[in-house]
Parts: sequence; C-alpha cells; structure tokens
Amino acid sequence: MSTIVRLQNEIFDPGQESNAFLKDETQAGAAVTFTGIVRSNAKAPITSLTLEHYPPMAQAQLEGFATKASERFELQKICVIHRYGKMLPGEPIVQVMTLAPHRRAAFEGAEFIMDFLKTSAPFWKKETGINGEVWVEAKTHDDDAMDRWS
Amino acid sequence: MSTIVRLQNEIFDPGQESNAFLKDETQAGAAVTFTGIVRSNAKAPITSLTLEHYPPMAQAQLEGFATKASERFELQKICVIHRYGKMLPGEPIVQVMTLAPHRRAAFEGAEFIMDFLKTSAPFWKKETGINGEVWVEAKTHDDDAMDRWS
Amino acid sequence: MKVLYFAWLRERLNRGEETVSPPKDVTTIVDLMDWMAKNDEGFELAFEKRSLIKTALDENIVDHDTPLGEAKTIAFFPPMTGG
Amino acid sequence: MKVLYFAWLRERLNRGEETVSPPKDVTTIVDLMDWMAKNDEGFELAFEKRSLIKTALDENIVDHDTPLGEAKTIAFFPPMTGG
Repeated sequence: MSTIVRLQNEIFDPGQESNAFLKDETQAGAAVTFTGIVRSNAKAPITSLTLEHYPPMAQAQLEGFATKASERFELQKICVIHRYGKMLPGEPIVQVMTLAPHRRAAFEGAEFIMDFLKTSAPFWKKETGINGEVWVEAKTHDDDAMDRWS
Repeated sequence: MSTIVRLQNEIFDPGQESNAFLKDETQAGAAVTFTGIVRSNAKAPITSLTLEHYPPMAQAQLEGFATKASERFELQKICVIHRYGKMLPGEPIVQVMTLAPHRRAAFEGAEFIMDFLKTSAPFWKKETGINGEVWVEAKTHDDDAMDRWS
Repeated sequence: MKVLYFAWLRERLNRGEETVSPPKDVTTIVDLMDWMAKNDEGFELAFEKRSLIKTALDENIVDHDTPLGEAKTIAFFPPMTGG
Repeated sequence: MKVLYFAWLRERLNRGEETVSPPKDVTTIVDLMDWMAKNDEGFELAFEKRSLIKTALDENIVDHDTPLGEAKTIAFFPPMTGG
C-alpha cells in the first residue's frame, strides 16, 4: 500500500495526475478518480472560491482517512490532492485516486475518503460573487454520507 | 445531458480522456472516472489480453446503460470508452466518466454503468500466457453487483 | 436467418457466422437449437450445456424459450466478460 | 496555550491566533470558552451559538466537555466545508 497526500495552493492537471498515478501499474485492475471542481451556478455565479485550511491538521486528517480506507477496502494505492487559497470556476479543488484489484474496492475507497473529507477535514470555502463574499454552509447530507460508513 | 460511447481498437490515454471530458465545465461540481486496466498477476502472468465483441450490440447496450444511468441519477455528462482486440498488461481496457452537480450521483452513475457493462455488454476476454490461451470465466459476484441496482 | 457465434462457442464450432433456413415448425430458440443439433454433431457438442449459453435476437438478450418471430439475426455466446 | 480561529470565526474576532493563560480552575473547553467570553465581548458575540462551533485540541477534533489536559493548541472553527 502506498499513500500520498498533497496540500497545495497551485492548480493541478487532473488528467496528468491520474496518469502519474496509473503509471507502470500492471498488478491492479481498477482505478477510480474523483475530481471536485469549482462550480458556478448560472443563477448565482461566483467569480472565485477561496479555501482556508488548518495546515498540519488537514494533512494529518487526510492521511488518517486514507489509512482508514486502506484498512477497510482492498486498495493498492491512494492519492489525495487538496488545494487551498483562491481558485476560479472550472478549476479542480480536490482529487482522490484509488487503485485496487477490483472495481468495487476502488469505488468504495474513493467515496469513503471523500465522505470523510467533506465533513472532517479542516477546510472552509468562501465564495466571492458580484454581491460580495459568503462562507459556504456545511450540508447535513454530507454528515449523512459520512454516517453510512459507521 | 450529453452521452458519448466509443468502441475502439486503439489504445487511449486515460488522463487525456479525463481532461477532454472535464474541459470547459464550470456548472458541475463532481467528476468520477473509472479506468479498467489489463492486469497481470505475479502468480499467473499474462502476455496479452484479447477482447472479442459483437459490435452493433455492444454499442447499443453501452448507450442503453448510459441512458438508464442518466434517468436514474442527476448526471450532466457521460462518456464510455471500451476497447476491443489485443492489449497488453498495464494498458487501459475501459473508461467510464460521469459528471454531476454532486459527488454521490457521479460515483453511483459510474458504478451503475460498470456493473451493467460487466455482465451485459457483449465482450469476451481471452488471456494469453506462457501456457497458452484461456477464455476468462464470468464471475457470479458481477451478477450480484448488477442485481443490487434492481 | 443469420446465426452468429462468439468466444469459445465460435472457436468450438470453427465458424463465426452462418445462414440457416429452419423449417416452419421451428418457432422458438429452443426449437432452433434442437434442429441445429440434430443436423450437426459439432453444434450438439458445443451446445451441450445450454444453461451456459446466452442468446440475443436482433441484438437484444432474450431467454431460450423466446419465439424467433421475424428476427433476422440470432447470436449465441457465453456469459459476457467485458470491462 | 495557543488559540487558533478559522473561517468566519477568525473574521468576526479579527484575529487568527492568540496566546492565552487561563487560571487553574479552567479545566475543560467549556470552561475556557466561558472564561474567554467573560474577558472579551467580541468573543462572546462570535461564540454565541456554541453548538455551531467545532473544536480541535492539538489537531484532534473533540467535544466541548473535553478536559484541556496538557494540550498546547486549541482551534475553534465552524463546520468544515472542504472537498
């Protein structure tokens, strides 16, 4: 099992990261990539999104979720990339990649990490639009999503 | 909703396909990519994998699964790429990509399509190893995976 | 009607497709398999375990007791293993 | 001990971190919040709805009734919205 967790301000290239993750892998049959993208609704367009984070805790939490996922599902490799700072609509915020012998584990591992990340990793989103800035509110359905793994 | 289904003999670049799929998308928040890879076990190494298929039916079935997925989950875009012919360990066989406002739909849509594809799309795998050629047997757990959507 | 074979079925029969003209009393897929097995020993061997064989009429998967109807193509193949 | 604030909590308090030296009878997180609110009106306003505020002691999320113990850092923040 190998795990990589990267926190970064810089934009990343989703496809390039997937290819780097898959490179030279011949023992695994299934790879899942989740990419979270800065979304701008037509009704309430945003001009940018800013992510604040608590660096050492964010790193530790993400590594913890990856370890939990690897204990629970048959995974061969995990990579989590999460950005902080200012980003624009269409840009990637987060990418979670899992590699497994079988597809079910790869899907579940990625979804498990995302569900924990959404509710328990110390990041906070602030949207900037034409009417000013607003902190994004936490969603109860994210708590529900996390709870189904317990 | 836009759906693309591509059957092809040629190898494809997983990351490049993901990037093409994501390009200019600012209305969606979540993208999931599943990539199936030719696996070679250390215990029973294979030298190549050959996929036979029934072309018009494979195309129709994959389009049908994509339509079912889009009716069932809130998806904005689906792309399915499936190869046929001869391929080598480490090469991608199949890629399913989904784009949705929320991650749950993107995950479920991709997993739904893969579960149907595994049991109901007319493709047949033959492994070539040092001891000769053998047709891969269907797995009952793939039937179980499909059944959970009914 | 056109008959297609795939994977190990195709290999055992040593052909991927053929055209058959069954008599009128051959109305279902089971009838067709019986009739073909009677006329061809290779077919009988290849189709020994019929429960392992899946069938598509004009590209739609159907059960063996389905009537042939106006179908132009029938395909026989083992359980699918794509993805 | 070091106190950290994030997101709208940081903005309302107009500071991201500070160092506090609570008296010995401040043993739990609730005690600390009470003591800080008593000394600082801004804090009292910012922490009005305590159920909305999450707490981490030395980078581990804990309930408000947790003893401060030997913790070097306490962080206060709203529910997380990453990903």
